[in-house]
Parts: sequence; C-alpha cells; structure tokens
Amino acid sequence: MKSLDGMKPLLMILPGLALAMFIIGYPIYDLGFTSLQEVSRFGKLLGFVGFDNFREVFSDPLFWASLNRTVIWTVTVVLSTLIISLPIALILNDDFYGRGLARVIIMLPWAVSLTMTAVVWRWALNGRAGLLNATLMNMGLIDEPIEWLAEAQLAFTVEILVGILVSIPFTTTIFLGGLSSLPRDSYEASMVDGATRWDQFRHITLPLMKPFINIAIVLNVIYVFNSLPIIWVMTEGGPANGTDILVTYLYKLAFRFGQLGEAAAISLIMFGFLLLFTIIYVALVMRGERQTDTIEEDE
Amino acid sequence: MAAVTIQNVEKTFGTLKVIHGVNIEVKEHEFVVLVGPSGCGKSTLLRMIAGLETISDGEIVIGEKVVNNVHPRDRDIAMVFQNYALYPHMSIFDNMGFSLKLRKRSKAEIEKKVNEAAGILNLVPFLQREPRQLSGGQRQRVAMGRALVRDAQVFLFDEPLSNLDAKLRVTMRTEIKALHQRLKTTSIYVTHDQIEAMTMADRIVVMNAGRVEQIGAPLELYDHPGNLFVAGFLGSPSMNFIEGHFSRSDGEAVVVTEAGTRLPAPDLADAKEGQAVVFGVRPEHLILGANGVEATVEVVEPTGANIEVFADIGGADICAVFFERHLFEPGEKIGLGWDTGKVHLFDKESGQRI
Amino acid sequence: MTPNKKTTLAVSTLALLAWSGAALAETTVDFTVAEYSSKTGPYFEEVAAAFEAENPDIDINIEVVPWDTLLQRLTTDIAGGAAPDISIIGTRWLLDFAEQGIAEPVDDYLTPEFKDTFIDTFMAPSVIDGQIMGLPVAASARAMLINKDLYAEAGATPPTTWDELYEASKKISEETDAFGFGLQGKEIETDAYFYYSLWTHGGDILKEDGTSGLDTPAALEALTLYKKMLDEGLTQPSPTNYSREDLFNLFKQGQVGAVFTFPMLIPQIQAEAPDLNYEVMEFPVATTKATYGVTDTLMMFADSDVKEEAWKFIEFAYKDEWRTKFDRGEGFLPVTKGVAAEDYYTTDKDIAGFAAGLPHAKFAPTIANWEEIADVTVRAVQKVYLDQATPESALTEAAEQINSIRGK
Amino acid sequence: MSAKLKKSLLYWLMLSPLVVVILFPFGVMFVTAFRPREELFVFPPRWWFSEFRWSNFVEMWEKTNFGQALFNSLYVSIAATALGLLLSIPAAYALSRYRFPGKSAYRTFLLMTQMMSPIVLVLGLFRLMVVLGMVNNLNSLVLTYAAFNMAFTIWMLQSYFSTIPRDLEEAAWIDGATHFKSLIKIFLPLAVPAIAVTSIFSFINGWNEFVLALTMIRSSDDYTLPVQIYSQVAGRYQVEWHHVMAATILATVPVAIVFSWLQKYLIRGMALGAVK
Repeated sequence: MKSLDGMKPLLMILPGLALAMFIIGYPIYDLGFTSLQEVSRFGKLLGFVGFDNFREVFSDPLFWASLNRTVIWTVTVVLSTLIISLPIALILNDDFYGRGLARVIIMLPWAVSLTMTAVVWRWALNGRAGLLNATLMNMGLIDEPIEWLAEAQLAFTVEILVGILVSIPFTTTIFLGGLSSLPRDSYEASMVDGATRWDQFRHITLPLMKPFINIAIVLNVIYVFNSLPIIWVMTEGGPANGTDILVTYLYKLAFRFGQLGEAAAISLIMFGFLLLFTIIYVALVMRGERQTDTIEEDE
Repeated sequence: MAAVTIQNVEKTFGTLKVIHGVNIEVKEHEFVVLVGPSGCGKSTLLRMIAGLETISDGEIVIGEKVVNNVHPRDRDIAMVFQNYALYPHMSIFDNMGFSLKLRKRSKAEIEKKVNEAAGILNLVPFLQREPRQLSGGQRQRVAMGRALVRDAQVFLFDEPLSNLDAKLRVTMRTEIKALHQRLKTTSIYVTHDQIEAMTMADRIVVMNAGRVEQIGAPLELYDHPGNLFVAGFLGSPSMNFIEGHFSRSDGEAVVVTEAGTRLPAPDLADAKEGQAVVFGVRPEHLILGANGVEATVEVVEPTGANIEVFADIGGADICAVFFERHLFEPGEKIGLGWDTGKVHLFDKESGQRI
Repeated sequence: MTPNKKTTLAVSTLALLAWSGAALAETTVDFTVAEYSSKTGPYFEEVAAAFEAENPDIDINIEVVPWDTLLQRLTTDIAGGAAPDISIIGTRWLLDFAEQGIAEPVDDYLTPEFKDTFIDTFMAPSVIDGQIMGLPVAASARAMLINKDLYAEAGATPPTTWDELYEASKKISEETDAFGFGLQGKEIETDAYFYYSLWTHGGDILKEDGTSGLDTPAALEALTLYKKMLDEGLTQPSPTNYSREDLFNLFKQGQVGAVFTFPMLIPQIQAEAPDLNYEVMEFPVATTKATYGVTDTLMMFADSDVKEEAWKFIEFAYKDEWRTKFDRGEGFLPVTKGVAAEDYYTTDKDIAGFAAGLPHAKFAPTIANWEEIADVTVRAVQKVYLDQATPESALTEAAEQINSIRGK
Repeated sequence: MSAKLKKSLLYWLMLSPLVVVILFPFGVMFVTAFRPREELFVFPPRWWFSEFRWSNFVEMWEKTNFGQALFNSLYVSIAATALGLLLSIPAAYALSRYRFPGKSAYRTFLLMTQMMSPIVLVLGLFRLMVVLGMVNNLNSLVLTYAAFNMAFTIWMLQSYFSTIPRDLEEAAWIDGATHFKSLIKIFLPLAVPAIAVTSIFSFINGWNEFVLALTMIRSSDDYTLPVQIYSQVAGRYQVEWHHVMAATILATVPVAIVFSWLQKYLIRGMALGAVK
C-alpha cells in the first residue's frame, strides 16, 4: 500500500500529462526536425541543411522588422493595458451607483472572439462606409473621411488600440480579483496611522497587488505576443508589410509562400522567446511561490 | 469496544523525524488523553491511529488487528475533528447519517440512530439545517453526533474544543465526559489544554517533542510528576521551580539557592550532598507563616476564589495561591513555608525526579 | 453540399490509408473545390450526384474550400499526406505543383476529341515543359467599367487610351463630387491592378530572359502614371485602404468614374445598384492592347490511387450542359468551345465586353514562388502609394528581390 | 447631492471614454445587421437606417450555414471543456493534496505549456493530426483545445482545491467512504464553483479560437463560428456586411450575456487562482 500510495498522485496527473506531452511536445519536436531540413512547399523533406533556414531568416530584413514591431506591439499593448486597467479596477472595486452595469460593460469585449472584434472594427474603420468616420464627421471633428488602415503607422496604432481594448477586461478581472482579496484591516490600520488615499495606494494596494500585477503581465505578454487575429483580419500585415508582427509573418511564410523550413525556424525562434520569458518569470516570480510552499509544508 | 496498542511507532516526514518510538497501551473502555504543547506530535499520532497518516515504523493494533495498512474506513473508528469537518453541503441529519448510509443501513435504522444521537446531544430541532446555520457549540455537537451514531470501536478526538469559547468549553468537557461514562467507548483524546486532560482522562499521556514523557492517571501525574516537563506542564498556575544545590546540614535537608537562601526539602535517599537540583513546589502548597522563608511581595492578583501572590524568594520568583483573602501590598515582606512532603526534587541535569 | 460527417471522416481515413500504400480507396474520389460563390458547392454536389447515378461504384467526395484558404489547405494537405485526388487550383500555382511532382500530367488521359473541346488560349497556361498538367476550369478576363452618368456630367468621353483616361478622370474629379479613377492598393490582387497598367504600357511581369520586368521603362511609366493620378487627386485618396471589394463598392455607389474589374461585378451591380449606368470597355492602351486573363485549373494529383475514376468524373463534368450551368452561374467566361458558341456569350454586351479582350489576354506567368513574387510587387506598389519610395527606387528594389527569389 | 452620488458621477465620467469605445463596435454591429443591404454603402456613411430588416438574420442563417457552425462551435467548446476537466481535476487534486516526486518539475511543465501558443506550433500540430488521421475532424480541435487549456485549468482548480479543508475528506474516510466515494460525495460537490468558473474559461477559449480551427478544419460543414464568419469576409469578391454583422451578433450576444452574468464568479476565481 505504501508504494501504491506513492504512485497515486502520479497516476492522477498522468493522463493529462500524456495528452499535453503528445499535443504540445510532438509538434515542438516536429518543428525542430523540420527547421533543419530543406522543405518543399508541400512539406516534403528534401534533406538535412543544418542551420540554413535560420541563416535565411536572420538575413531577411522583413524578419527583423517584424521582430522589432512585435516588441513594440507587445510592450505597448501590455503596458498600456496595465496602466489603464488598474484605475478601472480600483473604480469598479469601489461602491457607486451603476457599478454592476459598469462591470458588465467593461467585461463585454472579453466575450467576443478576437476574430469577430477585428472583423467588426475592420468594417467600422472602413474609410468611406465606416461608422467611425460617420461619427467623427457628424460631430464635426473631421471634414474628410480618414483612411484609418491606409498607412502602416496609423493602421498599426489603430491595431494597438484595439489590442489594448480587448486586453482590458481580462486584466481588470485579475486586478478586481486581487483587490477583493486585500485585507480590509490593513486599510483600517493605515487610516488610523494617518495615511492619505494616495499613501494607501502606494504603500498597501500596490505592494499587495504585486502578485496579481505579475500574473497580469505574464499572461498578457503571452496572449499579445501570440495574437494573430487583430492584425490578420484588419490589414494582413500590410500595407507594404508595415504592420507585420512575427506571427503574421510566420503565417504568411508558412501558408502563403510555402516556405515551411523557414516558417519552422521562425516558430522555433518564437518558441525560444517564450521559453526565455518563462525562465525569467520562473526565476523572478515563482521564487516567491516556492517560499509559501515551504511554509505550507512545515505545518 | 477495543483496546488500542501503539508499539514503537515512528513517523518521519522526509528526513524529519516527528515521532520517536512511542509505546502506549489504551485499554478497553478507557478514556486516554494525549496532551502536550503544540508540535509535540500528539495530533500526528492520533492521525496515525485513524489511518490518515502512514506509519513509518512500529505497529498500531486496534482490538486484535494490526491496522498499519488498513484504510481508515475499515478501522471501525470514529473521529471528531478540530474544525469539526462537517460537510457544508449536507443537512445536519445527512451529516450524521452519512456513515450509516455508506454502510448501506436501512433508512429506518439511520433515522432511528440519528434521532437517538440528536436526542442525546440536544440537536433534534436542527436536523434539517445546514452546518453554516449553526453556532460553534452546536457544530461541535454535530461532530460528536456523527461519531456517536457509528457504534465505533474507538473514538478519536482531535482538539475538539479548541474552537469554542472558555465557558462553552467547560460545558462540553463535562458533556463529553458524561457521554463516555454512559457509552464506555474506548476514547483517545488529543488536547494541548492540561485542564481538559486532568478533568477528562482516565489516563493521561504527556508528550513532548515526539516522545512520551509520562503516562498515568491524572492525579498520579499531578502528585508524582516523573520529570520537570510533566511537573511544569500540569497544574495552573504551574509549579514553582527554583534551582539550587541539595545539602544536608544539622540533619535537615535543604536546597541552597545561588543567593544562599535555604529552602527546606525532603530528605530523599537518592539525593546526594551538593547535587545540582531543581526544587519544585506547587503554589497551592505554600503556607503563610512567620517562621517561613522570607519573601518580598511583588504582585497580588485576586481572582475572586483565591489570591495569587507573586513574590521574590532569595532572588527567585515564586507564586503562591491562598484561599484566604490576604491583601498584601507590593514590597511587603512575608514568610512562606511548606510541607516538605509536598516538595518535588528533580535532578537538574537530567530533569528526572529524584 | 451536405456530406454527412461519418463519410467525410471515413473518406479522409481512406485517403490516408491510400497514401500509406494500402489501395483500399478504390471507389472514392476526393475532389477539392474552390468556393467561387455560394453557388459553387451546390453546383458540384449536383454534378457529383448525376455522375454517381451513372456510376454507382464511384463515390465523389466534394470538399468546398474558400479561395482565401485554398492554397494553405492544399499545402497542409499535401504536407500531411492527405491530399485529395483532384482539385481546382489557381493556374499560377500549377508550376509549383508540377515541379514538386504533385501534379499528374494528363496527356495520356486526354483523348484528342476531349482536348478539342477547349479553347486553345486557356489551354496554354496549363502546359509546362510540353506536358499538359491540368485542364482549365474557370476563366475570366478583366475589363474597365465606366460610370456613363459621371462621364456625361463631366462632359468626358469614354477613354480608349491612358491619355484619354487621364483627361477624363481629371474632368470628373473637377466637375463632379466623384473621383475620376478607382485605384486598388490593399490585399489580394493589388499587384494585378498594377499589371493592367504595366501590360498596356508594353511591359511584362518577366522579361524574355526570365528576370523581373519591373525595372523596365514600361513598368516605371505605368507606376508613375498611377502615382501621378493619385497625387493630382484623380483617384480616391489612400488607395492602400481599398481592397478590390472596397473599390467596387465605391463604383456601385457612383463615387468613381472608372475601375478595372472582372465579370463577377456585373451581377452585383444589377442586384444592388440597378440604376447605375455603366459600360464595359477594354483596358485603356498606351502602347499595347492587353487584358488579364485569369484561369483556374483542374489538377489531378500524382499520388492519387483512383486516377481512372477521377478522370471519368472529369470527362463527365466537362459536358456542355454542366459547363454552361457553371460558367453562367458563376459569371465566368467559357473555356470550352461548345459553351463559347452559345448566343449568350456573343450577344450579351457586358459579357461580350469582357470576352472582347481575350485575344490579347495576358496570364500571370506559371513560375515557382509566384505568391512571394506577387507579395514583393504589392509591397513596392504600396510603398509608392504611401510616398515611402519613388516609383523608380521601389521598382528597382522589387526587381532585385524578385530576381533573387527566382535565383536569376 | 450625496457623497455617493457625486462619486458615482465622477466615476462614470472617468469610465465614459472607455465605455464609448467598448460599446461602439456593438453599435456598429447592430445598425449594420439590421439595415437593408442597399443602405450599407452610402456616402457619407451614417448611423441612421430606414427599417429593422429582420430578414437579414433569416437570410444570413440560410446562406451562411450558421446553424451548423453554431452546432460545431458548441460541440467543440463543450467537448474540449469536458475532456479538459476530466483530465485536469485529478491532476489538480494530486497537486493540492499530495506530495510526490517531481511535483515542482510538473508545475514548471504546466507553466511552460501555459506559455505555449497554438499558433507557434500550428504547423507541427497539423502534421500530428494527419498522423492520427484526425484532419477535418472536429475532435482534433477538441484534443488540442483541451491540451492547451489544461495548464490554466489545473492551475485554477488546484488553487481552489487547496481551500477545501482536507479534514472533510478524512472525516468521510473515517465515516467509511472509499477514496472514490469521498471524492464524488464530498469533494466534488464542494468544488463545483471552481469547476464552473474553469469551465467558463475553457468554453470561451474554445468558442473564440481561430487559428487552429482555420488550419485543421477543411470542410465548410465543420467550420466553427469564428472561421465561418471570417470566411464571409476574407478574399470574397463581395462581403455581405449585414450578414456578417448579423452572424457576429448571434455568435456574440448570448455568450456576452452569460459572461456578464457570471463575471463576479470569474473575479472570485481570479482572486483564488491568480496568485497561487
């Protein structure tokens, strides 16, 4: 029974572990293998070529431009989302008339798939038939319709804004979860100690919210880094590849141009980025968790 | 009903050994209390008896059967948990009847048993409620009731009263004791409260740091604590300890403190001249008298029933309990005496009773 | 178009088995069909049903795939070894398929009589290294549509040359609220919109030696003209936000004097803007008459185990009655002589207008990596529209890239 | 004016820009879906439209095979959620209740899979499904969604499970329950809130997923809603925007309602799940 007892938890995690290993592990292996091969556009492996695919990717200016834009995209969207979501969460955590309604509205974009959001925005941003221009023209803010997606810079900005918009609900939810778990007595104690609201925010709310902010950063970075639909549906990375990020570039390379070897290489490079990010995260954030773990086990 | 035998039981978590070879024999019908400070391993030991922790070494026998590898459900025990462990999603009735239902007893029988137990515990009006609608004391009763309906061979209690307020605790203590006298089920009760142990137990097992310090009837332990730990643990206020050296001069045995104060002591055959000892006397055994040892009053605490006096006696602190109302002023000098027959001497080095 | 799920599953399983060498799928032919419109699926199901009635031992399994995902679908199918037996493909992909040994040459299957049913112009793009790699299945030619009311309002004459188009557009932009000329700059076929001008200026996508034709004076002239019209406000602003669908909407709204388009726009106009007074005209000419002929090809897969049965179905599907139904339903030009001879295609002035260009139709070259080359071209054109590069530098750079992709 | 009223006004004022931007696309959806086809492209564009054309929805339903796509999306999302839970519950239970060798390695593994995105692996996933003979089979999506969701699911469940007192199960064992029985009768009923929240997350993920569905599903009969709607927009000669928006409304509004109804549980789930 002793040995069986030791096995039991392993048996419990095994089915899920097996599925994950299989569904996630095999493709990684397959991509690793493919990236070192010359591949016909139909996926036939034509032989080992070492790191040629990687060399080709690295010598491609579009790759570097996409990488650069990926960084801008990820950092801007995630940071702005955090900066906007925190005050919103603070407001929604406070008691005021219509809070329920406000919460529902703020959460709405979450329930809509990215694809559909992007489709709707693409239509709303249509230069001459789109309702955004209609609204702005009615309000007298502009005289001529603006072609929102015509220029890479403006289009990318618009896409970033949409990206922020769809990330807010999830982030706000995390923050609300965090705020609701903050101990009330710390606030009461600080009030007795003479803290202002700002002091409370700086010295109690922010430090106590840190784990929640961390998790929001991590999850958002993953989601945003990997997000295809917004850019794909709105501009397909155009015009003139001016809004391509790594995922859209990868998708084009794989499924339009049939450069499967290079696509596999980019997949692996992205995988590497995520891995690196994970390691940093584990090193920085999980350390705290380990500590709580040991305390738990000491009892 | 069954006896429980614990033989050389050990428990290790990883590399950490928390129970070091414990031997206890609990006789049929007996009410045994495991008492000790928190972290002494008493709860772990109880959980090993229940089957909730594996046994690293040694044997536990319930009745005739070695239960080391027997699942809790097959040990025929009932247990009352510290936090009661009531199933929050079931009514009180279902909570109490759950074990019978699992044993596939008939509906009528379950009803009869639960009602019976509820009657004993005054829970009849609450049977259809859910646990969260009950007060702490009522929940505690439900937890008892759940054990009661079982007719189990052994009852296990894991600090069942620690979540109640002081008054309720006293009441429940009495109820549990009465219940045991009525049912005579072999019971093992874990607590860190020495008063509970003293009042309820047929025999007390004092544990410390994973070891058994002493086993015995409550008064036996109170009167003849085997070592410093037991002596200090049982009794409130606890026994006064004063360090010194044993000496026989002029045919009188005394313990000489560092400050030179001479404390009359029993002339024990095992005590050697000059031996470093700990002099122990319980507060209630101190007698006020002019011919006693001089002490300076520091604090006086009347509790109503008695008066506790904290005083300095030859550089050592001493606490005395008087049942007469002597209202001393701080700084007042008094004389304290005692019947040397009620003094305990312990070897300082080993802590063992001399 | 409702094959039940079990058969689909069974069929793909069988197809897989077939691929792994076991010849079990003898009687099922997988046919991947590009979705031209919502009519496409039902049409092919109907053909299949009629064929199956005649050949009870053969089961035709139709899979309808939207154009936008077709290449990706086939690519992954082939990569995964789950390729169908026959498929409709863009003719411009054919070379890739042929070079990789994916496409089966059909010369041996093609009887002289069957071969004779096709119009030669459309057969030509399917011939690679002297072998016929597929059959034309759909064809369209491009033409210019002008809004006659706008032309009348501005007092402009319908143009036949680029100079005339330029002048007319100027008039329309000045005299009316509309734009003279619609310029496409976003997504699919942005390059084609440039080729129209390129060809009529005497240029071509590839030079005789196989290098890119983008660094030629004709190409420069063609792109400079577009850019000039854009800068002078003769086109709608910001073409890079106008996909071909957006552009057609502009035309339907009567906001643009002329656009280049394909026959499928006609039924849309009739349905949505019945009052629009339009005329189909040939592309304006600078030096050369040209139109863009687009064909799609029916291709048989070399790995198929049921080629005989597949071919039998192909012959069945090319009967005149079916072809007529298909071409008219989708608004295509006929690829077979029998259908072309029908009255409809000679008397209907819209269709005739598109068909008129056929004798001098140009086709996208069947070369490897075509999609990538098209993408380079689109990028160059967009950069010019966006003022990020001059026509000269953009075209030179694009030509260099194309040459390197082509390994020249 | 009471302090609360003042505060409420201030808050609403602060939220208003965001509220407008959030509601804007919904407004676009509604007015586009209801307007007659011929009022789609007018210049200058306007919000106003002449009538509620309910028949847009009927036409859309018939023309776009919406019902089938709806069914497919439901099937995939529900099956993936069920499979994910079936595998995650025992794993989360093991994590919250047992110590076992490799536990921290397993946690790190979960974290890594959490970081993975299907799109990075889409090529490899497709080839895997071919090997399994599951291309063009909705179950390929069920498997992948379940696998990719599992890290998050296990993580959420595990945190909640840890808040369920262990002694309840111990009491059940002593009461005579087997491990299995105590799991079914005691533990799972108490874990229902966590399981519900996790299910919603997992369901929404499946409901909204795009890239894998686009890649794995090749027959339009098997399209899920996002792909179905995308295919109405992408590469078409003509986009029926009123149909697209009608479909978007039908695909979005029910989920949005359920979602907002459950948001307070989601927040509670986050409070428990996020930090642990």
